Amino acid sequence: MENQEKLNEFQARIDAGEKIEPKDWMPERYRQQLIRMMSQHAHSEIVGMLPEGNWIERAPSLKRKLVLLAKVQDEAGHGLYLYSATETLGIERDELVDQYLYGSAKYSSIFNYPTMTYADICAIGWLVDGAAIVNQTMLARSSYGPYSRANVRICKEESFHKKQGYEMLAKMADGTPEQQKMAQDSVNRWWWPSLMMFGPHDSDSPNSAELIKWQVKLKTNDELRQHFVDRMVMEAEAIGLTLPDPDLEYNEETGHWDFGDIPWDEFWNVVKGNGIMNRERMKARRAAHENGEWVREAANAYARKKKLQQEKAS
Amino acid sequence: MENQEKLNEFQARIDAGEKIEPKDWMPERYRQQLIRMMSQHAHSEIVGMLPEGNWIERAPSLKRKLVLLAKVQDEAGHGLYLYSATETLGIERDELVDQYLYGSAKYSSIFNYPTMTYADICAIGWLVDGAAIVNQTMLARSSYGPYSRANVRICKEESFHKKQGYEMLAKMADGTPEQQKMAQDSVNRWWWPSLMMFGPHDSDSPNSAELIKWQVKLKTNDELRQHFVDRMVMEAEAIGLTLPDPDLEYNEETGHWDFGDIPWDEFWNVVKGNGIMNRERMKARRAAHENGEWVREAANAYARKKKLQQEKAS
Amino acid sequence: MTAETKELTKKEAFLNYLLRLADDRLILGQRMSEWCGHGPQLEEDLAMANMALDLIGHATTLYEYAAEIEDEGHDEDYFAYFRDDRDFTNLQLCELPKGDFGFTIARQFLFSAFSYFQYERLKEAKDEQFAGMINKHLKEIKYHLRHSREWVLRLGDGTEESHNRIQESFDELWMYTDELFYMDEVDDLMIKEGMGVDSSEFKKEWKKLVEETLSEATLTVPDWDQFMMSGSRNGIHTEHLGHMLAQMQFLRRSHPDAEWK
Amino acid sequence: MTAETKELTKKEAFLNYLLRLADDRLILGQRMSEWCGHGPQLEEDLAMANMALDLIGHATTLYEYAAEIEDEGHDEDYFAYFRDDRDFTNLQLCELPKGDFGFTIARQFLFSAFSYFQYERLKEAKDEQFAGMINKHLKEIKYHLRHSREWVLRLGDGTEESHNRIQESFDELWMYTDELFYMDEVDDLMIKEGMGVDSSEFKKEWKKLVEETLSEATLTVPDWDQFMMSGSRNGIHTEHLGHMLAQMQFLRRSHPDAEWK
Repeated sequence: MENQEKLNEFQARIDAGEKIEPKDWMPERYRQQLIRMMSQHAHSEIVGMLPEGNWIERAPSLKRKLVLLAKVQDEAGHGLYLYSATETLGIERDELVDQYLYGSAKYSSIFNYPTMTYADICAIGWLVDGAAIVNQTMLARSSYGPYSRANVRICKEESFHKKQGYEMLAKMADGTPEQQKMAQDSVNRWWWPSLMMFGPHDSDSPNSAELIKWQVKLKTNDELRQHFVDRMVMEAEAIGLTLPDPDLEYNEETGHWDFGDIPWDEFWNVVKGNGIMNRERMKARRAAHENGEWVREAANAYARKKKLQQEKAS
Repeated sequence: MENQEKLNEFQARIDAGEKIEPKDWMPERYRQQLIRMMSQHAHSEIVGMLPEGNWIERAPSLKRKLVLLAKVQDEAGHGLYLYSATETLGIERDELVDQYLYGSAKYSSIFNYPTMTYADICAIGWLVDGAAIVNQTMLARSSYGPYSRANVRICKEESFHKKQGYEMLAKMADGTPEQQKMAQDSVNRWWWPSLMMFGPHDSDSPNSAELIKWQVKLKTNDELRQHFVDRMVMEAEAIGLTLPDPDLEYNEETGHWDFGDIPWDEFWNVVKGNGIMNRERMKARRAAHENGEWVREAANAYARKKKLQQEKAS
Repeated sequence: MTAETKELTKKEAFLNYLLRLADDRLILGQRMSEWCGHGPQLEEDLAMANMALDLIGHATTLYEYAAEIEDEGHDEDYFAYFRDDRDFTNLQLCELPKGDFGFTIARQFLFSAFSYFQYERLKEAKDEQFAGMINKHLKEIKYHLRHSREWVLRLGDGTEESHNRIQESFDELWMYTDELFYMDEVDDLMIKEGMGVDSSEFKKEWKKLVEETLSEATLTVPDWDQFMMSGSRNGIHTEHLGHMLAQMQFLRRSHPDAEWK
Repeated sequence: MTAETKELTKKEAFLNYLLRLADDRLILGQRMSEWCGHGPQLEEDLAMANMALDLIGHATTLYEYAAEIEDEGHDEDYFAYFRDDRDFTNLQLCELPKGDFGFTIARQFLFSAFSYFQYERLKEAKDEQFAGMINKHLKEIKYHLRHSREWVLRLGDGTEESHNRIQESFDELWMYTDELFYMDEVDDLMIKEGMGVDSSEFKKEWKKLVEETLSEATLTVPDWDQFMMSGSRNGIHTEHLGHMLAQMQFLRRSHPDAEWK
């Protein structure tokens, strides 16, 4: 079978560490999995602007306001080049946006938690961007060229965001009693959700094996999660904050930190769209899209007119 | 001429201090003048809710929040019975509301100034309600029965409002340096506009003579204004606030306080709809009216259904 | 890294109980007061200002008593102005933005119906001062219930537009209703002391009133078994509360030494 | 009861001049940042976050210099977080709610066009540090001007709806434009010292750019002779500013002793 031959050839390229580029042949399933993952990644960058945008107006210093604005700007940028990268797989951004606003496409459910205090902004920088980096560092070595390159770029900026969040959280943990309380409270609320960002246990993750075979992902959810936990335990200690897991314990044998049971019920609930802010996020994004329709239409109409004028002139 | 006879008879009743009641004969011009004055009074109560409503959310103590809410509630009530009183002249409330939202009917231009600080709420209570009371105390003796009675009731409540505003302003004038500054600043901004509430100089007030002849008004604009100034000078002194008029001086001869030139340019500008908040006020009221249309329609539809059901049942 | 739980004292439970009642009313009253000058008709401007006044008035009395029970030199304003959103224990139901008139009415109806059954029982509390204020507020709650119920009927059985609008509001609000019946050790202790009510006792009655009203209003009762929100009694809130508190507390906090009563 | 006026010192004038420039940018940037995550398309989310960042960045630099000039131990945050709305001297134009995308664009265009002409002259100011920062910001202002101008053309000459919408926005904004050219003794002294610009010098150029752009966008230039707002350079504002400041300053003021940089 020619198809099996092509598949073998494809797998050989993957195994040899070659990057797959848009014009290369690829299995339809590979394409579909990438579209799903990449667009979900893009949607997440976009929705991620909302919980952070929630604190721009109220940021407690001009510097912090600028930092937050720059971060949100970066996220819009990530969204843009992730959509572009996804478009190399032969699907239009409009369709992708439609799938997530009105269809079944997902975004990272972490953004369905509310940012209740300014410390949440710092905790997001540290934990959520921290988790994202672990994931994206791996994805930067993904077999699909455009996605790999997008993640290289994203990782660089995310590292900066994580650093800023961590530093400010450290300052709060070392600040007034109210600041300390706020910082610890944020970590208490964001710790488990950040662990959930790596997705279900490997045993409950049906796509994993295939994605790893194709080197779209290079590690399993549980491996990534463990890597994250090991790192965060040290970082938390360094700034004097406590992670809200009484079962956290260093395992001499494995050289890793063991941790308690993740509240999977909550995870599945939030994934199903039952997060405290889920409905609000979708409402906000749909409103943005729908209220912007006249603007996009105007831009298109104007571009058509100008094109016509140019054609006539030439 | 019968008409002249009726007019004479009407004037004689007025001169004898009798009240004119809805069913009594009255000159068309008397009716029209009253509709204009009374509906303007009603509209003013309604629009007056906006600058005060602006501070309900931000009132600095629970007590002050309750006081402000009660005041705004009273104003809605005044609006309601002033509209009812106006309806006795054979015009529907809907039409009156229409005239002011989309036509040329006016409301007191004092409400086109913004309430910039909480002290403005106190200054409004003291100066604006204070001026209104001077006016309404006179109108409580107006020749038209329903208007006269409405004003009796209104005056009672307004006096309470004025007292509350004055007391809080006094506390601020005796409070922290910031409170003192805020209080004085408010008085500086509201003093001249409150003088303008009595309308143009008698010489520029074409309706005055007629209204006085009919005892709709019992005093001229300038008389009322002088009465107000005399009173306010004393009250300002009592709480240690300065009125922003370097020409204020007691006149031994007249027994009154002389005061400086009123900035009439500003007055006419604001009357013409050029107050800083004029457009916003109209926008807010029109939006309230238009966004409420489906509610009023539903209430009417429901009432019709219920009536029909009752008729069928009986 | 172990979490220790101290035994709840009666005083702490009562303080919490009062604050939960008060927070609901302050936050809902604050939302209601946003209607000032923006109501669909003058009569409703009056009615809504009146309900806001009642709600915030009740909150004030409850906070006053809380301050007395707490006995740490705070006054009622302390609880309203100097706690942060993580300290507020009001229902998420109460903090949601006011929405359109139908949304405000639907929420008020659900809340007032609950308050009615709750206060009918709470008025028997074994604390004279507490029972006294509950009894006094009950009269006003009855009015809120009647007023909002009548509007549910008018809007539900009014025009097609009003029917759809208020149906949508109930659909949106539904997942916030389970929290009304949330109980924890605070309630348990209060019930044991003869001071609190077991809300599970009247859940059926409340549901019946709600279902009958919606049915009379030709509305569909949303699915009771859908996912329900939780957490507000422990200070978990939507992002809306923080913005509201910023407005509400700003002036007071900007001048902590000033006197404003 | 007589009012006394002290002679304005050069230092006071410069401080005021810097604060006026900075306040405009902070308040407009704050409004712009409200678009975060709510723009009509991703490219504009990016562009608007970028403009907000520029504006607030410029304000920060100006406040820093103001603190240096004032020399009373304040920092840039002091001016942004601890002054009240009566102290803010930003144009009313900048504080108006963000409106729809067209309103935001129309305002940005009017403001950026003014800033462009103003900065083109200010960059020659006889104060190296000041001229230096103006020169640096000018590059970004040119981008704001180009970006907003292009959108004025697209919306004005786009569809009927977009044409009508942005026309309405210009109509609404018009009465706030005269204040751009307001001058008083602060400006006079700054001009005298070779540090300020006489805005009447480029009013014609500004008008021309505005009129030509509107005309190219098939829009009607509103009446220049209508009533124009005034007062903001002396701290007179609409009711919108207070609400914005409550949000902006709340957290910072709630914790006056905390460090947040």
